[in-house]
Amino acid sequence: MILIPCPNCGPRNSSEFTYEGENKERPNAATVTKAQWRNYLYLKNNPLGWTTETWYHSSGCKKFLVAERHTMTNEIRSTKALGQQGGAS
Amino acid sequence: MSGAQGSSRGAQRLGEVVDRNRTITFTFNGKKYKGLEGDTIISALTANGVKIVSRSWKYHRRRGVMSGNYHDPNCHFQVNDEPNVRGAHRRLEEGMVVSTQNVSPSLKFDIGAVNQKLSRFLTAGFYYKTFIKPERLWPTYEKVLQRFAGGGKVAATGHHVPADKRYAHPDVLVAGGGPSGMSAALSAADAGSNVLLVEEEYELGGFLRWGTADELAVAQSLREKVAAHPKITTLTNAVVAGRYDQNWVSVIERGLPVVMESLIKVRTATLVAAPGLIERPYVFEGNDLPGVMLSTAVLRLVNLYAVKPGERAVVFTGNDSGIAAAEALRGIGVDVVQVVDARHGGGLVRATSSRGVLSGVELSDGSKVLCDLLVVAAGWTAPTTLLNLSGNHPVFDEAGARFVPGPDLDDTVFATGGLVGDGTIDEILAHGAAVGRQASERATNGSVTTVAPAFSPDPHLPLFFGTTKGIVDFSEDVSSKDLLTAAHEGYNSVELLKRYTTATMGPAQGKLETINTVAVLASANGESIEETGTTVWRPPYVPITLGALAGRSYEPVRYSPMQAWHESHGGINIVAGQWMRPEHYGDAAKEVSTVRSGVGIIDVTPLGKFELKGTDVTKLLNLVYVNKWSKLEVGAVRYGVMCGEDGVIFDDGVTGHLSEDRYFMSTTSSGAAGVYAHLESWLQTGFPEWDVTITNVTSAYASINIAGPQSRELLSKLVSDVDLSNEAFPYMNLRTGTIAGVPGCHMWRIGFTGELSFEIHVPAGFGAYVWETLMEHGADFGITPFGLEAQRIMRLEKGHFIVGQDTDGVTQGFSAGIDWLIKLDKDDFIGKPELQWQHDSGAGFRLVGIHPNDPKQVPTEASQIVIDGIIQGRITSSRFSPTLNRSICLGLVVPALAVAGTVVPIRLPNGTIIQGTVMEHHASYDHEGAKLRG
Amino acid sequence: MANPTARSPIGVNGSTKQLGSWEVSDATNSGPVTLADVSAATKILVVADVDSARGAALNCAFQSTHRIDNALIVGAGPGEWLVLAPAGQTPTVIEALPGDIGRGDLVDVTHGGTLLRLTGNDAVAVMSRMCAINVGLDAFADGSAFRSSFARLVCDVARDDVNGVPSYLIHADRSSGQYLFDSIMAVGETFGIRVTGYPVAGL
Amino acid sequence: MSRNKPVKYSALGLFKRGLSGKEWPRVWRDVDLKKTYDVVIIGAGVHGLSTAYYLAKNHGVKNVAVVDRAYVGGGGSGRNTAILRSNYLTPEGVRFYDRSVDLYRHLAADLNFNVMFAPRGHLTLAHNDGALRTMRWRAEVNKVQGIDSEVIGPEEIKKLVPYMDVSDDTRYPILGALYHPPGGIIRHDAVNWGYARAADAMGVEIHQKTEVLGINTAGGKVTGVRTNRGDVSAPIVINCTAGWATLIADMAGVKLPIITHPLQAAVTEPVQMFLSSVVVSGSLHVYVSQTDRGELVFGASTDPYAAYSMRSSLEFTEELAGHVLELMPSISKMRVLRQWSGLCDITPDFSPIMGFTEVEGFLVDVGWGTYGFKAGPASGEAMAQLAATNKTPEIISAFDLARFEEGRLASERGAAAVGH
Ligand SMILES: Cc1cc2nc3c(=O)[nH]c(=O)nc-3n(C[C@H](O)[C@H](O)[C@H](O)COP(=O)(O)OP(=O)(O)OC[C@H]3O[C@@H](n4cnc5c(N)ncnc54)[C@H](O)[C@@H]3O)c2cc1C
Ligand SMILES: NC(=O)c1ccc[n+]([C@@H]2O[C@H](COP(=O)([O-])OP(=O)(O)OC[C@H]3O[C@@H](n4cnc5c(N)ncnc54)[C@H](O)[C@@H]3O)[C@@H](O)[C@H]2O)c1
Ligand SMILES: Cc1cc2nc3c(=O)[nH]c(=O)nc-3n(C[C@H](O)[C@H](O)[C@H](O)COP(=O)(O)O)c2cc1C
Ligand SMILES: [Zn+2]
Repeated sequence: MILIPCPNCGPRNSSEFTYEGENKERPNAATVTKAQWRNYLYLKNNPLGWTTETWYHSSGCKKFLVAERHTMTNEIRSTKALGQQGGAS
Repeated sequence: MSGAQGSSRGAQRLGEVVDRNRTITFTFNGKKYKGLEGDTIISALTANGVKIVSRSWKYHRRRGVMSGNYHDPNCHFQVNDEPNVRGAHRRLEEGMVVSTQNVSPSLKFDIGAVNQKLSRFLTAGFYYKTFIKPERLWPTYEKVLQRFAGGGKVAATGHHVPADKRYAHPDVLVAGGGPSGMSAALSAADAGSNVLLVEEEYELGGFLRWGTADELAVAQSLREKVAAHPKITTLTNAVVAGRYDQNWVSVIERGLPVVMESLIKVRTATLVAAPGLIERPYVFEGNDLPGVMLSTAVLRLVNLYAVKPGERAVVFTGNDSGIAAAEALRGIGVDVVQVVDARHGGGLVRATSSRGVLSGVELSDGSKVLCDLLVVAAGWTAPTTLLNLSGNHPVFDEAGARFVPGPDLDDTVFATGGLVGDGTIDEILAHGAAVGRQASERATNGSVTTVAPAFSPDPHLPLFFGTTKGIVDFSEDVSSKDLLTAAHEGYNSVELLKRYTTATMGPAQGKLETINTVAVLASANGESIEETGTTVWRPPYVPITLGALAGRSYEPVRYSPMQAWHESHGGINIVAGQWMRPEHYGDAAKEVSTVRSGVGIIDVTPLGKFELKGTDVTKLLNLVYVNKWSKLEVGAVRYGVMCGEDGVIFDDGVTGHLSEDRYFMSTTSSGAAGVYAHLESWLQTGFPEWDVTITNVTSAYASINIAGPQSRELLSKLVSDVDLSNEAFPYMNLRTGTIAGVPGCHMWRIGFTGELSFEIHVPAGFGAYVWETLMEHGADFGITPFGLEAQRIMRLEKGHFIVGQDTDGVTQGFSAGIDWLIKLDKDDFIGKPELQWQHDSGAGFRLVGIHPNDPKQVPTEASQIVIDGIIQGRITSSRFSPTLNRSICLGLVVPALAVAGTVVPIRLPNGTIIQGTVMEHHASYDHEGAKLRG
Repeated sequence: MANPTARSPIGVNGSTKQLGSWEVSDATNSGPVTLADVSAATKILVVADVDSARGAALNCAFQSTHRIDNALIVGAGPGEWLVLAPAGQTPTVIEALPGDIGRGDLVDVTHGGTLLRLTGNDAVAVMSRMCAINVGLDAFADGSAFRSSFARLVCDVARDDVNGVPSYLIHADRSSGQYLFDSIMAVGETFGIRVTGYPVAGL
Repeated sequence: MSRNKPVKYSALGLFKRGLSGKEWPRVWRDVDLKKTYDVVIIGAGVHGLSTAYYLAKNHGVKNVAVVDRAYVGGGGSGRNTAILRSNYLTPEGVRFYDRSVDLYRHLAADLNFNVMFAPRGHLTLAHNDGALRTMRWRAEVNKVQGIDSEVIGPEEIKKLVPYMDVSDDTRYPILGALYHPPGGIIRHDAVNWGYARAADAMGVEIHQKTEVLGINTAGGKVTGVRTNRGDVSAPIVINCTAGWATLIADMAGVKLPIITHPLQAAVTEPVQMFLSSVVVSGSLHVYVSQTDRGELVFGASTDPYAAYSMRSSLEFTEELAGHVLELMPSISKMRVLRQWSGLCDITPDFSPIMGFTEVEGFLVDVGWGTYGFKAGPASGEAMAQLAATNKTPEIISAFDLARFEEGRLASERGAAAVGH
């Protein structure tokens, strides 16, 4: 059970969170092409290494947060609340 | 022989753990035996002179005690209804019924033993090379192979007694209660840490327990200090079974009163591995004969249970443990005829047998010695599992002939004792104490300053296999010959070798056999052990029962406030996600006709309900729904559909405008949690500047739909502060008022049934009261409660679709017949681009009403519409309508068929084709909505 | 029309008494651990920016509790407070809440939740079987709170000792009240748990 | 080029060698890596190996190297729960998987290697009426295509699985099941080894411990691969690396709509046979079968977050045990022996991606998620044809990469909660 340091609640078991994956910028719906939109829908980075992703603390503070996690070791080197600069490590 | 008589219990031993005053009676293979309290199954059997305790898996060879500890592959028994019980660990209990597994008809005459004769043909992987043709015979061969399956039996009648799992949060967890573990625990606790000390055996002490008087004294003194320390919690007969990410550690407690085992989930700041060493077997011909035992097995049997494992012993040793075993044997009166010390050039060629048990040995000097006990002390294996599971890569220490922790140890994981090195008791204790302090430092302030004394293995002879071939993996019956053959065939990496021969795949999971497996492979490849490497260690360290892992089941169940009423009035439950709700009260068709002609009430509490407040609520509604919300007046409600960014419908519901900046949203029951997260996601990640606060009030209100032509009359008996007339309170409006004396109730003029209806949301505590009051006052109208099934029939008559039933994971907005609702002229909303493109292309199925041409035929839901062998659609909902007295359906069809009047062939599950006609509207009942608006 | 009666989601075994409009158990049992259904308690949810007037006036940090008169304020989330008070006090509590509502909300969730009080020296042992949070007496001191998964429900838990005896208030969605109650009773069995009635003190 | 001399496996051969003590020849050769091949296949899992086998067998393309950073079957193909079935939800899926099961049926004879195909029957349980409706849907789509698949009730389930608790007072009562008699299990390692041996016998080279570090391209065309053992040139490179697929595709500059999620599995200690069918419960996220050795093999749904970590988790076994005991409470005293993990390449529509990419000669056979072992033979056959003819075979045309951009998703989503 990996431990996610929630910037609000402190370290919590990952089972309290919902994984949202990489947060992608939503294209402008008025001008978007099919290729751009489907890229937004379906193409996400899938790196082996550090990744920046969104988690939702659904069984805790109910806030979304951004974490930097290593996809090989599951180490989390930082988390921050949305719109927050620094954050817990 | 398994039936041998006579007791071989010797005189009192210093470290004895049996109680000579308390006899326990048990049976083994149907025969009665006596043992002492404190005995394990195996010590009691040995005390009774039983030498052959099991048969091996594949060749059904006779087997006796080998390692004498939990991991002994020869000592698995069926005990009562429990399979695979570790007989060298499990203590006797009065009346225990112990039997040998996987023999037929008996341990003595086991037919499977014929495989021994065939063993030259049954080499590893033989089945891959045979039974290939003719194909039709393989199933029969398979049945024969399945008879090889090892292990005990489980009965179909057993049940799961839930054990509570618990959580623990020590600063330091110490795995292993030998001298090093106790020392580490004491110093960590002295340094201020809360310590959890876990020992697999029944008492602390480790190898000291079968040691000399001095060693026993050290053990006793350490035990007393541990027991007296307020910061140490000790668990015995418990095992650290796994280490997972970030020191999430599983501990299994065994031998509990009611349940067999229970699981403790430990999040520890630091972990100290102090599991000691495991003695490894030696590979030579006859090494699995009953009578061939490891030195630690002998030490345990003699010094803990005062049992004589034989009469005439030969000891083959490469270390002091063999010498200690010889000493112990002499002490209990066993004739030790020869000690063959490999350190002085002694060698063992093979063990020989007579009538299936050990009868003598042949030594490298050519001599042959008769004996009934061969003690083997070839060396040690470090049980590095917990370190491997922590990401460490142990390295092979050539001189010490065993693996030791690698340099890449996680900084929250520590190792001490035999796992790390050898030394005097004082050195072990000093190392343990230093490591305990380090673990405490790391746990409390993060940085480690204590330096541990140097500690490494003493030189040991690399005794892995001798000059003859023998068994390497005792539980899988894999010999060194099998390994060499497989390596020669090309299965020449550890991983392929393992999978091809199954070596290390049995219950001991390599703890006894990995090193020898690797050593044999290395010799075949002409490589070193380090180069060859080991297979991957995986959890658990020892097998864990499903019962302990499952524990008590926490599966939340949700009830509406009216559940008790439903149950006492014949409501038949249906499981709807977490909710339990009445499907019907006996006769759904009758419920339908009562609603259509009079009035009925249904409990719709599970509907998702949210209060939305703030100045930007309309912005949110416009974003998440496909339709428009800016002009919804206070007091009005509107239907909306939500799609994902892929344009696929994911929820629908009604939202009402309560006051200036306050809205009340309802969602489907199953969609509630998802919609809440969806809204929060957009608010928090997309538009944090918007002023919207969402409160989930799903359970705060009991929701009741009062439906039927007489619903207004009924409700008006209970409401005085709201004008319920059609003029004052028209369709698609909401009011807030007092119902049956309960203030703060929301009333909505909407309904899923197609009748005049009021959906009321009552503060939940009063739900049952209001429901009962409605039933009471409705008696004059012949009111009926109705369940989910009646509602489904009525909604189908009315042509309302259900998200997830009439739509699926790819149904985009324009497929559901809600073209009128989707406002592509809105600037933007979730899923708009995809819906725009669907609109332009006209792609995707279309939801239509379908009437079977034969009104009596109700095509099963999921019946396919097939034309020229190609699937062109399917029935998504179907019922017999009591109102129309005919069958009615909704279905998804290709656009070409979605034209009113088209006749489509519907293939029933039994293959019959019936015809159905595509209708003008989804609704078969009151398409204009006159009833609703009445 | 008779006076409406409000009921807790948890069925009462035994005699009841009326507390305002609520029907509650009047049992008075004691034991090493007791469980009381206090679902009738007033529960107000306040959402406000932490640094807004109201947020500051509540004077209660996230994951802690604070008493104002007979109300217990629980810092349930960042910018989210659960105000608990004796049954039937909704208007008074709302009236007494300091600070203006700005952005945010104030919702009476009395009917939306179930509230249980688990008390006794063995209560912590029961707790440690039901949630992964460290509820050790030192780690989770009197006056602390958390929201986490408890018996697999999302619960707000506050430590609110009674006369020096460890006591926990556990708040969950009303619809799962019976489930939560049954789960705690099952776990408490080995500790000799007893059901007691609605406390005289009112919460 | 040295040819491996295939020696036929048979009971007689086993007998003769048992008597003479003569060793068997190697299953496949250890040879030096050449500088050039006609086709380089990355990944020695079932997909890579079967593609190589059918290239050689059906198309005479034998100058083929299959390279793998680890060992044969070291990826998903060596760690999957080996469940075979063809009762998918979409017509394209059903047709494709049916072809695969058909090839599996005769694979032992084809490869002269007993792969222990065991069509023991496959049950997908439904615990609520939504699930039951999906089972019916699958059954009906299947029947239209001639697949043996039917919804059965609790009594029939009890007959097939006497240990199942089919009473209706459980938390998750069993309302019915989709029963698929031809579904079953197979000895997965044997499939991998059998394909490798048979391909090798025709001249294909299997290179273990050979890691691809880069893909060479020129002018929009693939020219070869860079490996830890040197560069190799080839006009056709096929990516069969499942969980690692995006890493390889990234090397060629091709973006794939794939996320890698670990999928875990576990086995118990063996007990005497008591479970012949394969049992799957989507709502309870668990599936179980008993091998010929007597162990129960369990699987569940993928880990909830993307990762390349193949470590195991405790919660996986906890959930699994809890759920399997809901179904079969009587096996509470069986013990979990080992748990492990593999990587799955999950696509948005739970369907694979087979075919061309924008880089000429760089082909993909990926996106196999949690269900790709059963697809091995059919996809190998189709990919071999595609590589040899440069044309997409009809049977895989619905599974092209372009479908995502073009909005033609092949949705197995509805039935894919636990899709084995
Ligand atoms: C626990 C589990 C259970 C499953 N159960 C089932 C089931 O019951 N039924 C079913 O049909 N499917 C199942 N699957 C899915 C199935 O295992 C896979 O879809 C399938 O094995 C994929 O085969 P493959 O040949 O494409 O890839 P793999 O077998 O994964 O092979 C990929 C290979 O690529 C190699 N590789 C990666 N990177 C490189 C590189 N840079 N250079 C060289 N080589 C590289 C890897 O070493 C690996 O050997 C399961 C999967 C898992 C993990
Ligand atoms: N003379 C002998 O018979 C002998 C035998 C073994 C070791 N030694 C010496 O003693 C030293 C070992 O002392 P030590 O304290 O390290 O080991 P130890 O063998 O005395 O104690 C280790 C204890 O850890 C327990 N254990 C192992 N794995 C466990 C797990 N996963 N969970 C819970 N408990 C577990 C074992 O049951 C054992 O009691 C070594 O230096 C070695 O040279 C001597
Ligand atoms: C169908 C199947 C059955 C297995 N049976 C066993 C078994 O009986 N004993 C065992 O130790 N491992 C068994 N394994 C697991 C393997 O030992 C190994 O864990 C798995 O192939 C993953 O490899 P890894 O652990 O080396 O990463 C089995 C694996 C599969 C796929
Ligand atoms: Zn949080």
